[in-house]
Amino acid sequence: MQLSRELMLRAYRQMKVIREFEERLHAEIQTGEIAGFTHLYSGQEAVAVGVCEHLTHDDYIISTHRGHGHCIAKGCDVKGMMQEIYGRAGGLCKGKGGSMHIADVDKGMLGANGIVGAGAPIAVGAGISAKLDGKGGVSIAFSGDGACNQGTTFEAMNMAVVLKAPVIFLFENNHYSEHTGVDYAVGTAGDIASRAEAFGMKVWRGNGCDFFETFELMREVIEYCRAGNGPAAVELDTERFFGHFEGDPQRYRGKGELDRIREERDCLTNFRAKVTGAKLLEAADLDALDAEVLTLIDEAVAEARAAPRPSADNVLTDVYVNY
Amino acid sequence: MQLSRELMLRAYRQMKVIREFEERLHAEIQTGEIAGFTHLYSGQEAVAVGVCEHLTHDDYIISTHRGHGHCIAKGCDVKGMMQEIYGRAGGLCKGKGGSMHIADVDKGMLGANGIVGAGAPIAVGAGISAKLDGKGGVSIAFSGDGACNQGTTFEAMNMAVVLKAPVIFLFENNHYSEHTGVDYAVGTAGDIASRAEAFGMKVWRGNGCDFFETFELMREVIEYCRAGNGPAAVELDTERFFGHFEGDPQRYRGKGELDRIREERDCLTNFRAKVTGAKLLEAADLDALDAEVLTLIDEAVAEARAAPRPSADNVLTDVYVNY
Amino acid sequence: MATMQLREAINLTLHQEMERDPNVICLGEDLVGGMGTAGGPEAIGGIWKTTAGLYAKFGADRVIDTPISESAIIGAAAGAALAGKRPVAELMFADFIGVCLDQIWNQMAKFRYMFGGKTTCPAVIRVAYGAGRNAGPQHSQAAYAMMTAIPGLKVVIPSTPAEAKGLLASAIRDDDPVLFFEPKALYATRGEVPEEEYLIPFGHARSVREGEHATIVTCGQLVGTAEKAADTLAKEGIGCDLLDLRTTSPLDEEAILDSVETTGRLIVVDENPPRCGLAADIAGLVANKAFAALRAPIQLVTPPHTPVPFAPELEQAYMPSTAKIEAAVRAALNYR
Amino acid sequence: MATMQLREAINLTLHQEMERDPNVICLGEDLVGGMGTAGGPEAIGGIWKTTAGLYAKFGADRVIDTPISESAIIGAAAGAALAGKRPVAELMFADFIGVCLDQIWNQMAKFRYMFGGKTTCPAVIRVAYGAGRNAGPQHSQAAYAMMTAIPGLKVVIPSTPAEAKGLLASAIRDDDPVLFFEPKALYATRGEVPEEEYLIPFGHARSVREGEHATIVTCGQLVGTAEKAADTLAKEGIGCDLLDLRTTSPLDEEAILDSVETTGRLIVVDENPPRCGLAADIAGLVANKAFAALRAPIQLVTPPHTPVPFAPELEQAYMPSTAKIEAAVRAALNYR
Ligand SMILES: Cc1ncc(C[n+]2csc(CCOP(=O)(O)OP(=O)(O)O)c2C)c(N)n1
Ligand SMILES: Cc1ncc(C[n+]2csc(CCOP(=O)(O)OP(=O)(O)O)c2C)c(N)n1
Ligand SMILES: [Mg+2]
Ligand SMILES: [Mg+2]
Repeated sequence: MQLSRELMLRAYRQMKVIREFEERLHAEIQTGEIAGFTHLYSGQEAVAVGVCEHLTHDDYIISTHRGHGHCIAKGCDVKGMMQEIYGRAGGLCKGKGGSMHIADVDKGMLGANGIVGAGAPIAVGAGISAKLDGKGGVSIAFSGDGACNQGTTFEAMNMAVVLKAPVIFLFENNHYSEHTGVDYAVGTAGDIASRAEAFGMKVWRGNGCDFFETFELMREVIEYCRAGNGPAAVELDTERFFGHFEGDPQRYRGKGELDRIREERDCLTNFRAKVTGAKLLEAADLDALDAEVLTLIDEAVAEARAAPRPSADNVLTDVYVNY
Repeated sequence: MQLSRELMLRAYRQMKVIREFEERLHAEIQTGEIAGFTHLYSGQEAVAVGVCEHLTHDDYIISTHRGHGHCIAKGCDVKGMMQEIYGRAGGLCKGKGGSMHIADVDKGMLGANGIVGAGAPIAVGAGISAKLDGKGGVSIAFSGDGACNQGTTFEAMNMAVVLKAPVIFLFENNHYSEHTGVDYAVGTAGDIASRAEAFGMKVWRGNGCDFFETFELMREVIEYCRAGNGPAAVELDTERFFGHFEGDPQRYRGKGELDRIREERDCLTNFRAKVTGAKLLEAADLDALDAEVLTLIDEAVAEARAAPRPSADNVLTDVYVNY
Repeated sequence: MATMQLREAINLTLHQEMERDPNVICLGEDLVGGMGTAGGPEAIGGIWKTTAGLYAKFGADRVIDTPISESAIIGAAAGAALAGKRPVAELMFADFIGVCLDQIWNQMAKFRYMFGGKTTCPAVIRVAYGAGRNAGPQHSQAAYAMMTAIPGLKVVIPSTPAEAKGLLASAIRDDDPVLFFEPKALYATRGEVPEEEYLIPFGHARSVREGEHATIVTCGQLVGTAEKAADTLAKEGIGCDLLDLRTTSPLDEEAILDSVETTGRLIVVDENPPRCGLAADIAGLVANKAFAALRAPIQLVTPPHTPVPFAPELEQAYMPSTAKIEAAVRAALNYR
Repeated sequence: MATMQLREAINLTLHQEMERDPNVICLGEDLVGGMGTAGGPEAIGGIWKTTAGLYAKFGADRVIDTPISESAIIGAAAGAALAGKRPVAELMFADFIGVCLDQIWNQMAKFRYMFGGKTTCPAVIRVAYGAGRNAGPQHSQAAYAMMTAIPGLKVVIPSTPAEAKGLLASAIRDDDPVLFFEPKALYATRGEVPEEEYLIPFGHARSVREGEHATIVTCGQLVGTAEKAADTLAKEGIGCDLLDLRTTSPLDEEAILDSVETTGRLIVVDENPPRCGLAADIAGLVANKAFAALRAPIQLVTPPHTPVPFAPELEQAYMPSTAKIEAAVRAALNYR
């Protein structure tokens, strides 16, 4: 389906925001100013955006430890996110959660999650709720290729099938879980979709580095689920451009692999080539967005760095509704 | 393969011991003398015996809440078991475990287990150990059709495939988990084997009410695993003759279902018909065994009832190696 | 006022709350019973019979029978709660917390805090707990101490049918995640229960007996045990101030400390094993905040540091009993 | 004697024990690292670098890299232990106990008891624990109180590289299941470590400082914090008797009680949240067994009843600090 100019511009911008957010974090982390563990999403942008551009606030997603991209794509405030990662009082979670726990439940973003595999059951619950609401909402569990071996993921798939819940198990196969290859850890020689299919779901496979392919595929999947056909699973082949977490020397990669994936599988480069080649958008349109995004990220970082740190007594708030 | 007379007699006797053990417990439980929850194995005897007749003490099995049959088939002392179920000091577990925790680790029987799905990971560990020992030992996780939806079972299957461990996931599909039908709870319309196959294992299916079929099938499976081909899964169709636990009114059953399965799917009746029909054994041989078994069970019950109860200070022993 | 079993009080509350609020949903294993069988839904209820009739009245979308997948059940409750529902999940035995702890501990209990106070997670997990039915080491544990330890959770333990009704209604309406521990050995005990709606607030202990010589603090099924001990001692002129905590989190510190200020003697009776249990928890509170009032060593009446044994004689020896509670009170009184 | 990091002391012990006993095997996620990649096995070690070099030396059958499936990992350790091996499983973070509690709590901890004392389960689970690295609510928890509560488990928490080596060797040779908590914020701290074999027995606290005014009981990474507090107080003439528990189960009750008999004042410093934690546990013990000796309220220095927050300022406020320990000692001494 030919996408509207508006949609293409928005999608490109969203992917670019994610990319620059992550690339900038990669640089900022070297300064030692950002605490904790940070897992960057660079390389996988077409997945988050290709999925979330189909969703409204009545649809739910739940994310993983590698959550920034999903958060941005689902509409979380970028500056609030940056403050959160910097551990500031004005962060989206008041500095209590950090990179691995960014959420905006009102927007249907049920949180990044530090426990591998924890998201899938939670997504089933949101799907049950959406089904009961009867407005066609769907619930999407993002999951890595490593997370697909966690018992919770399997349980959730079976339960969603049994309950015919509108849940999409979205596997981002970036070929690695930490330092381990997917062919080793997933006993079906790395084939995640076939295993999911055997749970009784319809499955889709696609190139997660191609926005257009992902977007079209997800249109189909989401329509299928909105129509009440029960759950579905999707395996998207993608790449992570950085290490598992910041500081990972990535010696498990093949020679030249990082250069190759940056060159051949960069969803932003591919998007630009495609839309300018087909004369759907002008390079200048995209350049303008690039500049706008860089400014946004500059501001986000500058504001985060200048923002006040949480005061010690905030430790004690937000535990329960009454304190 | 034509089985030896000796083997047939032993197998029949083992199945009969299980049957009489359970039928007698069913009656004894009505007297109120037996405490706790008891899950009877009547109807499934051909599975336990058809599997365990291939095993030695270097092979491991782990069982479920419905464990009596597996225990007997793997060589646990019947009288010690009966005492355990009666909660006597001389029970196999000194009265501390009861029906759901009978074990004899020296014989490779790693225990009945009250947590549905807990056995599969433990079986993987025993399989890893057997592989390291290099003596061709295998490890078998018995599992119900309900347990196959537990995350642990899925994780164990994938891990066994990844580690090429000699583990057999043996699913006894008796069509019910408690009061729920397998077609409801297993999202693949009740098909357990296909789902296991999708984990990357070779699978077998068979009639678990037919000893000969089960025995031959298991010969193949166990040879396959002993030979170092990695794990396998087996789904055996079987029947439980009693309720989920003692006291279950079984209103979920179809009309006449209990009569039908007792009539058509009784592994003992079928065994007898087959061997006498083919003149492999005489009815008198089997009758003699029947009588012998009845005496054994009578004795086991009488001895258990008369056996001393544990003294209160035994609560405090067997927690650690030093107390 | 009707007389009913504890299980009936729970069932009645579930009916009333589901009727009152369309966002309340129930889920769990064999909650309906008979799904996918010839007998059909509700051919047979759940094993505790606490959910009978819900399916017929509220239908499959709100009364959800699940596969045996506790992590998915509790996770689904967490997710439904984030999405605006008030799920009431059933864990058949408290022991099964072991297979789904992450969803309780690291998910629902932490959402509000991790997300900076911007969400609520109004999920209730109903669990049958405790010894007394000879169910053996994996089906008899108390486990409420482990849950009390978790910041972000509330922990409720009713001791009678009437308490169960008022506390469960409060739990379902509470905006925080609640672990609701039902004493399974008491499911069939009867008591007077008001049929109309009432709520028992959290964090307020119930005064079961008043007395000035010793304070007994306990909860759940041990309240009855302690009551008997207190009655026996009363006949000898020993007055016990017996508190039923009702909720161990939040804890009614004030009621405990006030009582100890008067009596100077504390006996804590708890069904968890002794290490890092509720007995020690309350002892620590009092040794810190009411030290000056204490006139005798704090007495901790708990099971030993062992699993729950199966055989009736062993299980009895394991459990806190009236005799042990009486002995503890006497020990406190005879000190010096 | 060599100087080495805590992580190196653990790595050395694993090498030595695997060499000594062919039944010792290791398993866990990214334990080898690089499996199934172009870089190949050990292209990169596990994230804590505690298992480096094991795979090259002992091979794939004894050094087992697993999928992300903690229940299967811990269950496999339990099963291998029943089958005669001495597995050492690694849980990357103590917080992940949530996803595999059943295999710890209801399986390995109970086998011996449930099976009537007829088996052993010599499994070790190594877990990285604790706050101090700004890892946020799901990657910073202490969790050793929850494990201490479980009958059948032993719980070990080293405080220095040398302690880690002697305690881990003992854990691997112990016939009971052991939870071995490694303070992840101390992995890079250095200390003198004897390279030759030595074993530190369980249940014997280490006297870190002697003093007659107050007893401080703690363990793990807080030993260092308490040491600093004790040193500061010593300069003012306040003598603290500082005990490093080493193992919280078994607990060296004698050392604690003896010390309190002398000092009359107890300060317990614990990294778990306050409810049903180790601080209350030890307070309960002392309020019961050394009541007569107590001359001041027991002081509990713990984090608040909240999850572990992410931001450095919040995490610092959350953790027990030297200032809080000093204040607690002073409060005990200034009582009346
Ligand atoms: C339960 C649990 N186990 C282990 C970890 C540690 N861990 C964090 S991310 C990760 C790898 C996840 O791989 P994958 O699912 O492929 O996601 P990716 O990192 O590739 O996005 C692991 C093992 C964790 N956070 N939670
Ligand atoms: C973790 C856990 N969840 C639930 C139960 C309660 N329970 C005991 S047996 C059972 C049904 C098991 O069904 P299946 O696996 O088919 O075995 P069967 O009873 O048919 O032998 C259930 C739900 C349990 N013991 N453990
Ligand atoms: Mg990955
Ligand atoms: Mg079944």
